[in-house]
Amino acid sequence: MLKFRTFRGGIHPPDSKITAGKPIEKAKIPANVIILLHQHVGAPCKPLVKEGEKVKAGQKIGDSDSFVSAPVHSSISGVVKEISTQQSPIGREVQGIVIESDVRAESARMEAIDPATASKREILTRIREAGIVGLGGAAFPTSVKLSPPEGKEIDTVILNGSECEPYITADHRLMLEQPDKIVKGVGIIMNVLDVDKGFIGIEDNKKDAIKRMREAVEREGDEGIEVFSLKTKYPQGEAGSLIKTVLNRETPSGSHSYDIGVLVQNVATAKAIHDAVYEGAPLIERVVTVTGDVKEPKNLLTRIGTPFYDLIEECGGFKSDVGKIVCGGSMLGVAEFGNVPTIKSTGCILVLDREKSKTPEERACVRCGMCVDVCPTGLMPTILEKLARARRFEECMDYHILDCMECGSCAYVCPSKIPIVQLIRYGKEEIKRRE
Amino acid sequence: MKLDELTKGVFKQNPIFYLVLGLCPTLAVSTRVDNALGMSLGVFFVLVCSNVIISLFKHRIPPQVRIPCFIVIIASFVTIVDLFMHGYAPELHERLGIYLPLIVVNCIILGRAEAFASKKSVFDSFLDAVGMSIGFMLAIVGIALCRETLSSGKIAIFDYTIVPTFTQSPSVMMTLPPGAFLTIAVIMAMIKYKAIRKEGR
Amino acid sequence: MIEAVIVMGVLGIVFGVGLAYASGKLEVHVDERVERITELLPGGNCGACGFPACRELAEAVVKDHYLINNCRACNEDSWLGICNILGIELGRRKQEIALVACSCDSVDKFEYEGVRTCAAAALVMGGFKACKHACLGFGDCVHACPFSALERRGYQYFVDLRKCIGCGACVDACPRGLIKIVDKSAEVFVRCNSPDKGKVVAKICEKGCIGCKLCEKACEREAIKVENNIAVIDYGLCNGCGACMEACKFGTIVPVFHAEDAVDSTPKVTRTEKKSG
Amino acid sequence: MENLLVIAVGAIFVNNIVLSRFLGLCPFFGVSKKTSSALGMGSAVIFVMTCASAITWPIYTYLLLPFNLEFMRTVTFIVVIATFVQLIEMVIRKYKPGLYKALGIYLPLITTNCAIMGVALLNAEEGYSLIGSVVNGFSAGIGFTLALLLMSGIRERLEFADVPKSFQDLPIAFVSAALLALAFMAFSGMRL
Amino acid sequence: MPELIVSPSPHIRSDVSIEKIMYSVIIALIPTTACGIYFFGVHVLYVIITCILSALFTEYVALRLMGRKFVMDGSAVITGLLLALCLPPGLPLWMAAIGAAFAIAFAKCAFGGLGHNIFNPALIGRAFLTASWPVAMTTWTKPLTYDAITTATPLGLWKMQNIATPYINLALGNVSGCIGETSALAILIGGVFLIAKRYIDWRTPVSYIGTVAVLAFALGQDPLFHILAGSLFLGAFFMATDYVTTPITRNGRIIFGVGAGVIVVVIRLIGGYPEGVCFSILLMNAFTPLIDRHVRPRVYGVKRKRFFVSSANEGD
Repeated sequence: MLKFRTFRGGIHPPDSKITAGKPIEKAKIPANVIILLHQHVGAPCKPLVKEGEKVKAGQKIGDSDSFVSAPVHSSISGVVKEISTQQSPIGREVQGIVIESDVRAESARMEAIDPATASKREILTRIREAGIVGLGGAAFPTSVKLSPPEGKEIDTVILNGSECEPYITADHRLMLEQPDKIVKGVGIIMNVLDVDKGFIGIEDNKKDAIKRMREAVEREGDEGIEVFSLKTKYPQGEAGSLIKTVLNRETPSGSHSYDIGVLVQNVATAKAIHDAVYEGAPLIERVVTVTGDVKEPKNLLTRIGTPFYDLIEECGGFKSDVGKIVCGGSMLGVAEFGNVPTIKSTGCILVLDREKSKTPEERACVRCGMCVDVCPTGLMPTILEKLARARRFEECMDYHILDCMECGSCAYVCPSKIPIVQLIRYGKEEIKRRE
Repeated sequence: MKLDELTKGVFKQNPIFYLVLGLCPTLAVSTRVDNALGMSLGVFFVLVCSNVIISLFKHRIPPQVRIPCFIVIIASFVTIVDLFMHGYAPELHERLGIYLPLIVVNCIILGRAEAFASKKSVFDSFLDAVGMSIGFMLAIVGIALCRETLSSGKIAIFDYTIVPTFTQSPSVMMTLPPGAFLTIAVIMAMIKYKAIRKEGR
Repeated sequence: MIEAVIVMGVLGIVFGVGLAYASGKLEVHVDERVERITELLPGGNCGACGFPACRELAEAVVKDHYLINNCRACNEDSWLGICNILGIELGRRKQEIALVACSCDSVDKFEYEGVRTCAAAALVMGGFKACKHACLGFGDCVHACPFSALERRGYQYFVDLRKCIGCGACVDACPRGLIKIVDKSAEVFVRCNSPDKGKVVAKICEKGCIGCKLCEKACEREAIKVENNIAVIDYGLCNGCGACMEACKFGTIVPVFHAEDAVDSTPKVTRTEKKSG
Repeated sequence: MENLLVIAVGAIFVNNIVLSRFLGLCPFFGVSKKTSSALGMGSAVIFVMTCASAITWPIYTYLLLPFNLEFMRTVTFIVVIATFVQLIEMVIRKYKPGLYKALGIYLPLITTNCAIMGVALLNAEEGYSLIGSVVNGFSAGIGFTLALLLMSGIRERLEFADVPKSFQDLPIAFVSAALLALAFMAFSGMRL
Repeated sequence: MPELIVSPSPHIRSDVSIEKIMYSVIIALIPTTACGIYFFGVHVLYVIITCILSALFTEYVALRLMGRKFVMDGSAVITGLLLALCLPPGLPLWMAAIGAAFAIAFAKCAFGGLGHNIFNPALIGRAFLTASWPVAMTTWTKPLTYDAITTATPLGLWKMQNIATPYINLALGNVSGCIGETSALAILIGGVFLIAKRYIDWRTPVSYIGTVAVLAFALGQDPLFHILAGSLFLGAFFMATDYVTTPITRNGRIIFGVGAGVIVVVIRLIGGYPEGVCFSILLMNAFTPLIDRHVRPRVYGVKRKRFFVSSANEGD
């Protein structure tokens, strides 16, 4: 009966997965890539190359001494054109290395290692050297995540294949096309952490993926891994909701999931770990769903650092008058204003036309309580929104404003179209600023 | 200058609409104009007498026990009014009920004693008291007029009908508590609306 | 009659004695200076002194007299009055005003939709102005001002120098930190806050400071210095001659109007009003 | 016992001291801005009202009635109540400064709170026994607190409301009181 | 490069809007309205139209006075319609007009318009009319006669003369009473429609009606009679589920329903009126801010349920 367990609240937006049936295509190698030196949570990298230097695809071009960090690699072979400040798709300005392609496609690889014989230290070093970060969107360095702090015992690994956001199908296609690599990746994670229980959570609107993954698990023969069918509901893929659903555990307010012995990783990350270990390939390409109002929506295997407009061009360009280009899904994504490059955590480029991009007119709150009903955290968004607007931040704290994970469910359902999430975010920022 | 002490109570610092004091009797007895008049006469007498007496003795009263002293003085005058009305207008006395002795705790009277009479000269206190009571009277009679008109369907003071019955089915609610709150709310909102309009110009 | 007197008398004595006893027993000391100081304080509860309300400051001032310097809002008279109450003498107090150091001239980099406050807009992709330091123009400072000294017209701000007392409430409200508290004697000020390189500024803003140092050369008293790509005036040295203003090619340096009837602290900017509301 | 229940229900609901008898309106509008201070004020009033009923009853029955001094009840009652309230005030000020600050100027106003005096007078008028008086005083206090709490809840919510300028603050409080009184008419004509 | 729009996430919104909800409520009220017109004749139609027009007109004037824009969002129409549905069929039109105007002006616009009112405007309108013109408000016409033969409502009959009305009449609406309250079945159709569309929460009507039934049964009354008679259904499905004036949390809605249920039974059994639905909802409306303050959902990852959260530290 585990199947029917779920988390509180949540919404059912139209899933709009128009690219679900489209196999992953290899994208063209772009003329230029921009490798940002800060694509992850933690310290930014320092460039290891100089302007004018030749680089190979897969060559490490940026690294940092800090523990919480991950190196970056050139995704194409070519020449370093410039190192300058660039706009990152998550809204920051960071250093970036612009590389001009030389079409020679020289690549650098590390040696493959056999996880059965290699030590944990070796595997962790490899994961770090391959520049692997959480590909689900958080971009937290995976090697750090796989080294839990002293005294924290991880007993379960959950692989997040729920992909609950509308439009995105990158993980879905990956699970359909390369299930074995994913399962092997989970195996490595479980080995490193000495865990014998692993779940792969997949929403039940992806029946085919569940089937493929179950077959792959059987082929692998690992008894500890279970494919878990999740109820289709947004935000199922959020770590807290996922843990609640799969294990019925709750992450206490203000702490991390490793505090309750759980590690959550994205399926794409598991695949990247597999590639780094078995093939020695650094993280230089990933699947990006280019969807929405483009002529031909596609799932593209792209080089990291490809400018957005190149990918949109490859999908036939804009269908109509473009309004918004969103990096990420429609619920959590960040709207862009320029031609930014993809980064490791970019799973989707969503194009919306001008009509859909217009923010609907905001009306007075009618206290319908829909936001309270759908909040997966159990907050009262309408009250938080009003308090934040009135700048009554101390009272916001009484209503647990800092526990909000900004999933956007409240703003989605609000019949008055109040930008609740933005107001809550504003309240949180103000509270942090005051501290 | 002196005139100011008199008129401020009537308009600028009207005890009911601006200071928001003495609401209880205002709302309770304003069901009829004659009740309101009786009440305001009582308040007039008590306020003037107590203000004068208190300002006379202001230097003799030790500050620690000033409030009890004020209250005793006020209570004595209230008792006089009570007995007087009982003797000469028993019907009105009956209708005012416990609100007549409750003049003693009318915030206007104690408030003026505390805020004004205990500090200013006798003559000023007298003028202040007269002004305040006139202001009180205007307010309470005004409210009573609204309520009685709407609840009886005619305008009449005592037995003199000014406007004969204009509707056969007047609103009973205006004699009830909601009507009282509503009347004062509307009047206050109207005053505020005018003030805002004036400021806007 | 006799009974009445006796009853009242007895009651009076009983209660009088009781109260007298109790008041001695339960005495709470209240400094009446607090009341008087509170009355003299401006009562805006602006919080610039570090206390949430004027009354709290008054309470603190009684204990530590010099805290009165914390209040930036009270005028000379009430300040002297408070000093009198406290029985102390302090020198002439500093008087300050707030000025908005941005000409609001930067071009937009995208169309912003969302909550129309500066603080919220600043959180979305670093604000919709091409200049990272530009005023966002939703008037958070106007709403924050406890003395209604700021006024917004379109994208420009006007400080009413008669009302402004330099309390700093607006400084706190501005997510861009554009508002500077300067000495009331200031005659000119630099209306830009961008430490970006001149090339960057020139591309996105017609009125921004590019750090050309022309003003620095024009100043005889060395009161204006370009530090970190932005001109900064030392009001201790500035005599308000206006030489820097004439030297500036971009109109970045502007006069502070002190005339009684001029509400504007900033001259009219030619740029047309874009959106408001 | 039946009798006491009738008194209690009557004082709390049917003849609510604020919404039906118009007593204690100053604190009702003054202290109803925040639920917490409303609760404090309400408990203070309950306490004072109960005690005042208990104290005035013997004075009225054993002192004033036997000597035919009924005409002096106004003076006597107010003196007794004033003394008592002042005592309470001193105690709270000494031991609960926070509460004292929250109640502000309204604590001294309990002295002149017509609700307390009114309840004492009503007790005398209705000729309740000692227990009846105390129950009446207590229930009237509960009724007052109930109305005050409801009002404070409403006004706290109104802080977010987009009330038209001319209705802001007191006028809208009066309108709320009117509508609350209208709702309380539910209990008119209730018989146990 | 085109100038793009940037706004914070989420970038999609559900298609439910205020207007959509409001007009769905109006649609849900159609069966009830039709029943009212069928049973009590064409005068009812005039009453309904008068109420709606008066409500719209008052809202327009009030918003103009406040210097705001008038938006036709359907809320005033609902107020007018609901008010009409809980008025006696034979009420003079001018009274209906005044009631609607009062409801909109004082219960809604004075508080700042839609979303800010504390009390349900339609019920305030009804309570105001009951308090103002008690006789007119308790003059009931007999159904299907189409002329003003005055009778008593089922609850009135039960209270004064202890006569119970057959269930079938109560369910179909072939009894005297307010325009929209008589046919429990018609109301149920509309209510179920709204619940199915998820525009209203089933908890309120269920806890409300349930409480009345249980309490009536416990006190030795006929529970079925008590839930079918009077305006309980109309109140439970359309008034107690009004968003603005009821609690925003699910538990709060249950408390609301239970509280209103208790008050209804108390008023029916010992109160001065035969019916108490209107007052019970108004009273619970007054309690709503307090319920909202203290009944909160449990926050994910926070163990203890904390009542009286923010008032804890304010005393000192």
